Amino acid sequence: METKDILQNLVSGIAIGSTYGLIGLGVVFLWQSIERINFANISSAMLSAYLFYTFYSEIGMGFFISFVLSVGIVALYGLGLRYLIHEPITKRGGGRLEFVVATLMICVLWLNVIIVFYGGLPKPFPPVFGKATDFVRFAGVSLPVVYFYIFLVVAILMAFLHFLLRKTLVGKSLRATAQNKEVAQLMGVNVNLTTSLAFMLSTTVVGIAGILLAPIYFVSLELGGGSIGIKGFSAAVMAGLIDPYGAVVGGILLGIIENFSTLFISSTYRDVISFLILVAVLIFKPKGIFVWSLHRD
Amino acid sequence: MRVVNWKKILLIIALALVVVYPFLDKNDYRLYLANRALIHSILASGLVFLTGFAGQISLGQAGFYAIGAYTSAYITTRLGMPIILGIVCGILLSLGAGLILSIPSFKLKAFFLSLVTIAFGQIVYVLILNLQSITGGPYGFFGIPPMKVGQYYFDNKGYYYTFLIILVLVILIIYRIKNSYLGRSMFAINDDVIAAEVCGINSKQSKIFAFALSASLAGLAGSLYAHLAGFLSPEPFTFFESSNFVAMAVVGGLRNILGGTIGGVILTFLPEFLRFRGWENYYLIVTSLTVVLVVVFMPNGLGNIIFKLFRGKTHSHAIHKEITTLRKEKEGGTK
Amino acid sequence: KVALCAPFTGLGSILGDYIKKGAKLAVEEINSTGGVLGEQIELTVYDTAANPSTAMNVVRRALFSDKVVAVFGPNMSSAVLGVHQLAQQAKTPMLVGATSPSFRFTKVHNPFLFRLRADDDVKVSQLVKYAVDVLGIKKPGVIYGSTDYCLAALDVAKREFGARGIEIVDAEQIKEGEKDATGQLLKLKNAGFDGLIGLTHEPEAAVVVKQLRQLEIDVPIIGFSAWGVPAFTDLAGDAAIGVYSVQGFNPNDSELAVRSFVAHYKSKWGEEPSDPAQAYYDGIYLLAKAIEIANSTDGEKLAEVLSNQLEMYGVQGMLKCDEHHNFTSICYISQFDGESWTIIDKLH
Amino acid sequence: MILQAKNLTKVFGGVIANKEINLNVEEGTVTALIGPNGSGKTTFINQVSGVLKPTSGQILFKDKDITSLEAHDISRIGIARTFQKIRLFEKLTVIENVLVARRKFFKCGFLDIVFHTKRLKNEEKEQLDIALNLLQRLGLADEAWKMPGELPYGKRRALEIARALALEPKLLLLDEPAAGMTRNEFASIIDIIQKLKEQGITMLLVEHTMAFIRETSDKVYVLNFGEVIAEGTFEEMEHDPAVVAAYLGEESV
Amino acid sequence: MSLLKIRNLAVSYNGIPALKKVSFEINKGEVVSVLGPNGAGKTTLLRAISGLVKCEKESEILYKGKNIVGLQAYKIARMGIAHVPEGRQVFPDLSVQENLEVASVLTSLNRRSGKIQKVYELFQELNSRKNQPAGTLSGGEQQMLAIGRALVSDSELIMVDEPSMGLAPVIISRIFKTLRQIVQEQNLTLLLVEQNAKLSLPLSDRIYVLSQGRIVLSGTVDEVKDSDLIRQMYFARE
Ligand SMILES: Nc1ncnc2c1ncn2[C@@H]1O[C@H](COP(=O)(O)OP(=O)(O)OP(=O)(O)O)[C@@H](O)[C@H]1O
Ligand SMILES: Nc1ncnc2c1ncn2[C@@H]1O[C@H](COP(=O)(O)OP(=O)(O)OP(=O)(O)O)[C@@H](O)[C@H]1O
Ligand SMILES: [Mg+2]
Ligand SMILES: [Mg+2]
Repeated sequence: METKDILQNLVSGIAIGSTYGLIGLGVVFLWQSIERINFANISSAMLSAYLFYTFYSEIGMGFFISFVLSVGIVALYGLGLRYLIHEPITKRGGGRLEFVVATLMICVLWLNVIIVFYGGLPKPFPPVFGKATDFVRFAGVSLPVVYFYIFLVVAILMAFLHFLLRKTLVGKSLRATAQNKEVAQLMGVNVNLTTSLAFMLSTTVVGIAGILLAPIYFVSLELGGGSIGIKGFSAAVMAGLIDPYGAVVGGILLGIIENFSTLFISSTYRDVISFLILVAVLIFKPKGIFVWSLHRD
Repeated sequence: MRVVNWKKILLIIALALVVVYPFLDKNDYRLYLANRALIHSILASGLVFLTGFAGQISLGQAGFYAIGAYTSAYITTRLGMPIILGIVCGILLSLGAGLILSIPSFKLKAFFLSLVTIAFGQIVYVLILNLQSITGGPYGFFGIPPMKVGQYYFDNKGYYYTFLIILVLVILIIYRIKNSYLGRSMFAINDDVIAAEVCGINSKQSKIFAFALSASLAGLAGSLYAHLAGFLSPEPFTFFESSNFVAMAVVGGLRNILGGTIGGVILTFLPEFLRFRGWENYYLIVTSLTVVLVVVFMPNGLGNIIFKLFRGKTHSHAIHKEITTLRKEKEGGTK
Repeated sequence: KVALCAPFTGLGSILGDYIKKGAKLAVEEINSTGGVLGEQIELTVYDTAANPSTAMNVVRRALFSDKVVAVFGPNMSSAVLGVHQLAQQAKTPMLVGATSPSFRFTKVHNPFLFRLRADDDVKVSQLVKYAVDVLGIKKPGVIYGSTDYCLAALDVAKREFGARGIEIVDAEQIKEGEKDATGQLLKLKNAGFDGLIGLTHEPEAAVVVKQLRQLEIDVPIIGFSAWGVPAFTDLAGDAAIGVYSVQGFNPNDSELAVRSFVAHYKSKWGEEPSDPAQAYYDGIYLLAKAIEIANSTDGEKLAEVLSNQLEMYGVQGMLKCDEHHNFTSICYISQFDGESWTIIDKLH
Repeated sequence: MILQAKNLTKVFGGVIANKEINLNVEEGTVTALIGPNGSGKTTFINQVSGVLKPTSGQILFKDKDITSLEAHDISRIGIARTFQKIRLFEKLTVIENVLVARRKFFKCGFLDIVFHTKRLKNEEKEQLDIALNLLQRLGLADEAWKMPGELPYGKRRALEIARALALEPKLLLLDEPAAGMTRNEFASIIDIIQKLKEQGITMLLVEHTMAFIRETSDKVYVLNFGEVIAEGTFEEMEHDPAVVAAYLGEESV
Repeated sequence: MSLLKIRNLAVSYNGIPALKKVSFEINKGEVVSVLGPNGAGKTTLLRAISGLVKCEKESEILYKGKNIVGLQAYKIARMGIAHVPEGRQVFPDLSVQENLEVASVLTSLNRRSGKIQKVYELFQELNSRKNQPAGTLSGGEQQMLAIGRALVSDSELIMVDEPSMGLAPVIISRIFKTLRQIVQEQNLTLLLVEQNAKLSLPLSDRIYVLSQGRIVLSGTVDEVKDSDLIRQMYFARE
């Protein structure tokens, strides 16, 4: 095998892995701010992609307006999740598991709603990030243009979320709220606001991801569940749900593992291999690969 | 002397209906659904035990279900062994898988664990697809023999009673475990592992036990399904099926001994009853919406509502019947 | 009263829509001209969720609860294999569009089971023939999906290449939903393939051709029926130019019957039909004709008529039940030119 | 000697929480462990009870090495503890909290449970009685059927002690049993401790209330920065200049 | 004028009353202690003031003349009431520094770091653990952090629930000295719930004794110091 091919495989792995990381960012962010795993969040990617498709390709609005509109609607969707799902469940004494099940079912719900309105056929995404045959070539390696947009956005979002969570008071208040809502209030944190912010920002991040991923995943049901959801989730969990950087690195690692197990072992068993590695990582580093500090009781 | 207890009468009528149902309804389709509902109930009861009582999460239950199904199918069809052996092997193999899967649970907290179980489910699914010589892969596995007693090949009626008896036994056993010191230990671990350990409870053992039991029940359900359906294909063993099982447990009520049954029955029949004319796209929307609404507005499940109707109030979970009576004695004594 | 069982959710939801639209068009046409034996056809649609286990539920419902005259679908071969015995048990004809050769009459002997499309044995054989004879492929590389549909095709391809003394240099799998085929394609390249045989579903087909272009691997590409549809070319865009495919139906066929069907379909649904739409459209007409000939809706009589007497001129030309219980074996070899599929050859 | 710690060391990342601690507890006595905040007292108790594994060193219980045993094994051989930050089973009733700790006294097996034998029923009844008695002794009889969340702080402490006693331990480790109590409330805890001592239960306790230590302890160990800086009777310690400087402060309480 | 005035404050849990029509007031600059046996309702009182539990209808809590009953907890906190809750509730996964920063939300920007620095000076134990997750601190260290959080906020009224719990004697005397000092220096008002009467009495201006949800005794320290109730409850063995 030529080194050029191996390099190409590596680059493709990083590229596809960064799409997992992009979804993982939303997962980490929500976990850090309300300690919940929200499967309905995955739907935001699909919703924003379909919305953008409708606004841009079907109605013919401009790129910018379509983008803002679809991401804005998805942000509101986050707010809806909070008030229609999270709050009522918490109020009636439901825990995390109930939340997981409810959001999983919302995920299924959206898939079926999309089928009713758009049918099951994947739609081609308009070539706003370059055409299907536009590639950037360098050093014998090539990559579709859209990935450069993805890298850019991943870098920006990752840095932004990290900065928000770790460096700003707002972010620290978000995390404080997740850990002890009552005491956070005693500190004067507007828990109401931070919770809404947490939901809206996490759907927004995944919503932006949806539009960027659509050229690769197509405007399709796949954006709303199934493998990308599980892989985004894995990316976040590999990093211990702690840090946005971790989510991206976790995603990229997953992408590389997948591509190399295809190349060197077997394309049929690539999922088995990457999942086994994931499980092994979790067993040997139960809090994620990037977490070293020991917590006690 | 006493006023007629209409609730009790209603309960008896309901039970009687369950028992004679196959003779009342001649519709083969509904009876078949009832059988699937019973299978789902067995599996979901295991999940209620695992999640509601032992506090562990599994989003990979379809994996055990598959192991049970394919094992029994293989042993009876390819090796020509008796069905009972197939079922026992199905249970044993998924029990083994459950034991292995319980290992990560020693170290991992809830959501990390749920990912491991998802991964387990996916791995099993991929293996079914690719181990074609054993599972038939995507073509499916055909010609699985139906159950029989002597010369009587089971029809849907035969299956109904077999499954019903199994389900009742399963519930009885879970009920007894729940109300024993074992159940109490599980609730304690669920609450605070370290405190429980310090009270002399081996949390690893408990987790292994919980995983093993729920995995065996899933395996049992799977092998029953294999013989009921007569053929297998990979599609019923995906992640969405696993989450559907969890939904059954939650809709029925995670802390309710009958939660699995209630959820299993409802979520088996609901989508089928919603297949009205022209609803081929909408029925799943309605089903998932129903689950969402139930979870959001009754996070304790429908089981609790039904229990409340019959009891007037729900029992705080681990309070034993004997303890309650004893308590009454004691209170009566002091007054 | 007729049942249509097709996938509207899950993996196969791509097909469900076409199937429903084709069947509905036929039902409306027949009903507007007075129905069959003076009665209107009532089409009930059921979702199989592309899951044989669900298919089992709905077929049972159609047969035993709703007591339909005939069942169309399921459209998935493994589901057909799972449920066809129910049709036999209920003595009700089952007409399916699934294409796997595994349930040919010669194999399962179910007198109530009929197929509305050319089966893959025929199509893939033609594909291989074309690949070898015309395209001159000597070292074929295969990329295939993980469903029964793809695997059955893979088996036929292996057999046919083998029969021509040609060895497949490498076969790689891309699972449904995967979006990166770099590893697979590099492996094929390293195996030195000189032509790609595509046996995957539409989205993966699009991924594969895009990445072939990206990696600048220049070999002829020929895909089986899932590659010869707009769902693939829409997604792949320019990357699909030059791809060959073997199709069961091509809306560009100049036959009068095809042109009129395409026109009707377009005016009703506002889009072009694809082969499942055509297959089930013809299927409904077949059933209607059979009922008229049998002058009854009795299942056994219908099956008898369908398998022995019926001959009908449909969109696909002459439809008649052969020894495999297939009604047609017409297929096309076509090439995509960036706009539509140009027919290179029509084979019977 | 019922408990011996030999060169016990525990390191967290860069923090040395326990540094070569040598500590002995005589059977039948009450030994106190005091020291400034963060000096490693809780860490010591965590290691003895098996909640934390030592970095190095040895723990002997009745001359047997228990260093590598797990928490549940340690509790079964007769070491019970309470927590500094109260940890009750919040979803179980008060009586069930105590019953959980009676687990090791059940002799019935899995089959007894499945067949719901007479033996099991009797055992459950027996254990329930014992648990109720324990609650009575700690003044919790009226609360038996409440949830722990409904109890005020003092009673939650008492419940934790009751739960530890339910294990019928030989050695009881108490981490700040009197925190948050009024004087006459902790007088009742002192009573309990004295009664337990009479029953032959050995105790190792951590407390910051000197009056409490004075009344209860036979021997005192003083920790500072993870090291034992002094040991002796309370009176000796009270006047040890090192202890006063590190822990008691000039105007000792 | 009184800073905090409470009238007919009643709270019950599941229908069981925990506070029964309690009335009292605190003037600006005062230190007031609340004493009482376990379960008397002291914690409940503080929680009611800061809006963490619902009060019955007739209750009135006037802070600077404004009724704050029914306001959300964070709004009450923003009006200048700090509450150090019982049982050292730190944010376990936030570092010590971050815990203090979150608590400084209400402090004006330019004074935040100064105030945080002050806390580190007061509790040197925390200074060396700035970046340690608060959940891994020792019990006493957590308590220091909890008190420290109240000190970094710009609140006028500070309510402390059992500050001495779990602290070493040296630290306790240090804390009480500091409290006395900052009350005087910054003209703060302090509401203290403390079991250690020996410590809290010298610091306090006035005292309320709660028992079973009612105020059973109140007055200045000198007035009540020699009462039987206080002697019996707090100095029984001395
Ligand atoms: N969440 C709750 N649910 C039910 N009852 C409660 C709850 N919290 C407190 N109580 C009850 O309210 C009463 C007052 O409790 P509170 O915690 O205010 O007492 P306290 O004076 O602070 O006692 P301590 O000195 O032990 O902290 C107690 O009888 C307690 O049982
Ligand atoms: N997991 C951990 N990671 C880092 N440091 C830790 C960890 N656990 C404890 N420590 C540190 O070890 C030291 C000893 O803690 P320990 O809880 O034993 O103190 P203690 O003597 O019980 O104090 P206190 O009287 O305040 O309860 C503390 O300084 C604490 O910060
Ligand atoms: Mg401590
Ligand atoms: Mg209190």
